[in-house]
Amino acid sequence: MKHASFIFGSWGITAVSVAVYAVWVIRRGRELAKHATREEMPWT
Amino acid sequence: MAGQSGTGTSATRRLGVLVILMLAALALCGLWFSAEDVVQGSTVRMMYIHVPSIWTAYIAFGLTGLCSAIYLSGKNRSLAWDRVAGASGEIGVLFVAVSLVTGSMWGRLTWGTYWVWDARLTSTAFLFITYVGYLAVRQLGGTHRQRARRSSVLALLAILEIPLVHFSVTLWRSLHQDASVANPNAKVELDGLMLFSLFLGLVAFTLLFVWLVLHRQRTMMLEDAFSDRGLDVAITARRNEAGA
Amino acid sequence: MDTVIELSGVVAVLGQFPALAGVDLSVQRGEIVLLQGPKGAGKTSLLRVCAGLMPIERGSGHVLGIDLATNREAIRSRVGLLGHANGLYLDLTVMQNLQFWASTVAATESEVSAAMATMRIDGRLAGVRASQLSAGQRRRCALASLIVRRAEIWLLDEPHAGLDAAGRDELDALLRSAVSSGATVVLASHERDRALGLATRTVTIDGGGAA
Amino acid sequence: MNNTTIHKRRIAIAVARKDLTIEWNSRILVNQVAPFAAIVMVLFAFALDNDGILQRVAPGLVWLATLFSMLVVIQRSFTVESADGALDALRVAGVDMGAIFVGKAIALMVQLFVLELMLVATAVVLYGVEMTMVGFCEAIVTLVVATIGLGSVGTLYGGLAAGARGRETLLPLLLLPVVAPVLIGATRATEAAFGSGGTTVSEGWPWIGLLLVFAVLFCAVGTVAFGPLVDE
Repeated sequence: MKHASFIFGSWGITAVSVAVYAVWVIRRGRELAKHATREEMPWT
Repeated sequence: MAGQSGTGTSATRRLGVLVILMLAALALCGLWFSAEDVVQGSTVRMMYIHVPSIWTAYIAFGLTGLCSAIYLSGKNRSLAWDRVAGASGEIGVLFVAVSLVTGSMWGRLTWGTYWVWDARLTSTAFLFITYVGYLAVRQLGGTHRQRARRSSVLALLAILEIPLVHFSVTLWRSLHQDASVANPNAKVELDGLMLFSLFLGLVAFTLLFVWLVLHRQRTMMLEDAFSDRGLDVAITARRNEAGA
Repeated sequence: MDTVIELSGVVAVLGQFPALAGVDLSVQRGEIVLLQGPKGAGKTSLLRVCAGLMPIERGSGHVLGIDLATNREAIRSRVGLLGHANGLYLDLTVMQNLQFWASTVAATESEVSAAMATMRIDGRLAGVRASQLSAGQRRRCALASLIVRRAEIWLLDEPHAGLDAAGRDELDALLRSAVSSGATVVLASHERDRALGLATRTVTIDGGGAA
Repeated sequence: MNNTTIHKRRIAIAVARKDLTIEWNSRILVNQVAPFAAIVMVLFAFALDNDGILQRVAPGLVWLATLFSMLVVIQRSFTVESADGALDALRVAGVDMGAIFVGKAIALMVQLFVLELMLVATAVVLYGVEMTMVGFCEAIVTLVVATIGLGSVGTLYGGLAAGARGRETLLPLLLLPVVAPVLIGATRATEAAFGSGGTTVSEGWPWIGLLLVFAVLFCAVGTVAFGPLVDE
């Protein structure tokens, strides 16, 4: 494929940025949830 | 494995799996099965990731504005609306940043330079800076209600400002190629599978956005609850200090 | 007698810090109430809550019959808060400061001269820039602006700070004459002895709660 | 109702007069901001070092210098309020925030207008700009309309940044993206007025329309939004 580095690069940048953000949110949520009570987590 | 230990529920987990499957399908369709464009060649494959990113950013900023308006107009002024607005704004900044980067890479291939001063690119850069400012104002401190009121007003100002900036930048300079799908005279002619890939991308990214907002606003709820609880602890401490 | 300030269980926060952790307070018209307690006890925050400037997180309160939780903005035009800062424009003269306040509430020229007379501001002092005044002169200028604004309750935070002995006695006399002409005064001080002679009642506050 | 309108107008006038009196007493604009703006114009000339280019870009330089100086003037406008807790005092007194906004915005507009006149004069002298009579009128209209927009939006965001103590760096971040339409519109209109790069005077009027939309919009919005942004 022509321009493969640019094409895969742009897909890669998008994937990595979103993945890093998602992992950060999930981990932070788990960390905080460890110390939270049921009332503070109305979605459970 | 996660059980009830995080910000997930069975619904978000099912949504998450669906999003991952759709993104995998998008990668297959966009990078492998779909044909190359007559004019743009292989670079059209960048569209399937770039267009959904900027689409998601617009949805995100729209949701930020909507929730801010609901927060300010509601009688009881529920902080939940402010948290959704904040979560959505943060995710919007992420996606607009990503689409600026992929957009300039796409530009390098089609125009030969990473940056051209065309209307859409420039006003997207302004969009990015505006919402970075919005996030900075959310970090200013004060009570949750102060944060909520300040940032909601700012979000509504941004909604007002963006069309104005876009309009003036468009007047200033307009050389960009027209939007691919909306304009029949566009250089890109999409066949069936290419169109399918693009719409698959739009749907997948929208669901990804929903999943991210759900999780992020729940973490924000926990952050707020913890600082409130910190308040309870501090009140007790002050009372004890008074008794001593 | 009629109650002008009525607080119960008020909690107020500064950032994430609970400056008030459940305060009860009741003040009658015409009183000079001294809030007494160590530095950082929450006196300033209590005054700011009474002025409708700081939102209350929990508890309930009324000032001049107005609910602090729902309508604190309405209180503001009827009380005067004098904090550590005097609220003066330093690049304006005393007279220009007072005239500015007068024009915001449509006070007449004669009301301004009356306020200046009460606070013993003469023609020479009136022409001096606020940045060149002594601490006591600034305080007098600020109190004069409270009269011009027609404040019904005076909330004074450490009004004696930075004044010499003569200045303090003078301030006490000025406050007594203000009360006799219809004002209610709540003042905060961490110097127990200084304000005792002035006050008609003392409330002790510590650790963000009034006892 | 009519009574409150009169009341608000009186407060707005009092605030504007107060801010201008402060400037008259302290001469910050004349003694510090104006020399700063002038030296920026001279530095542009050093940096570009070409008469042709200077004439071509003179309108843009005038407005860039205006924007940078405006940041200083806005910060000064709110330092005056917070130096001795005067804005707090106004808030305690329940003075209408919308009226304070209008007053402070008017004072800022007057100061900016003076500054811009000086900058345009500097450009005419230093960069060798030549104007026709119609061009001169157009330049004046541009200055007035752009200044109304800048003054209102500057006061609005200045109040927000001032409410957050010790965060002065926030003001440029929030304000500069918002005033982009003014920079674009005012520069193009001034180019037409100056005749830079072969533009004709008639090309300027649509840009003045853009400036007008901006000015009307932010005057209206600022009056409503200033209170919630500044209040605790």
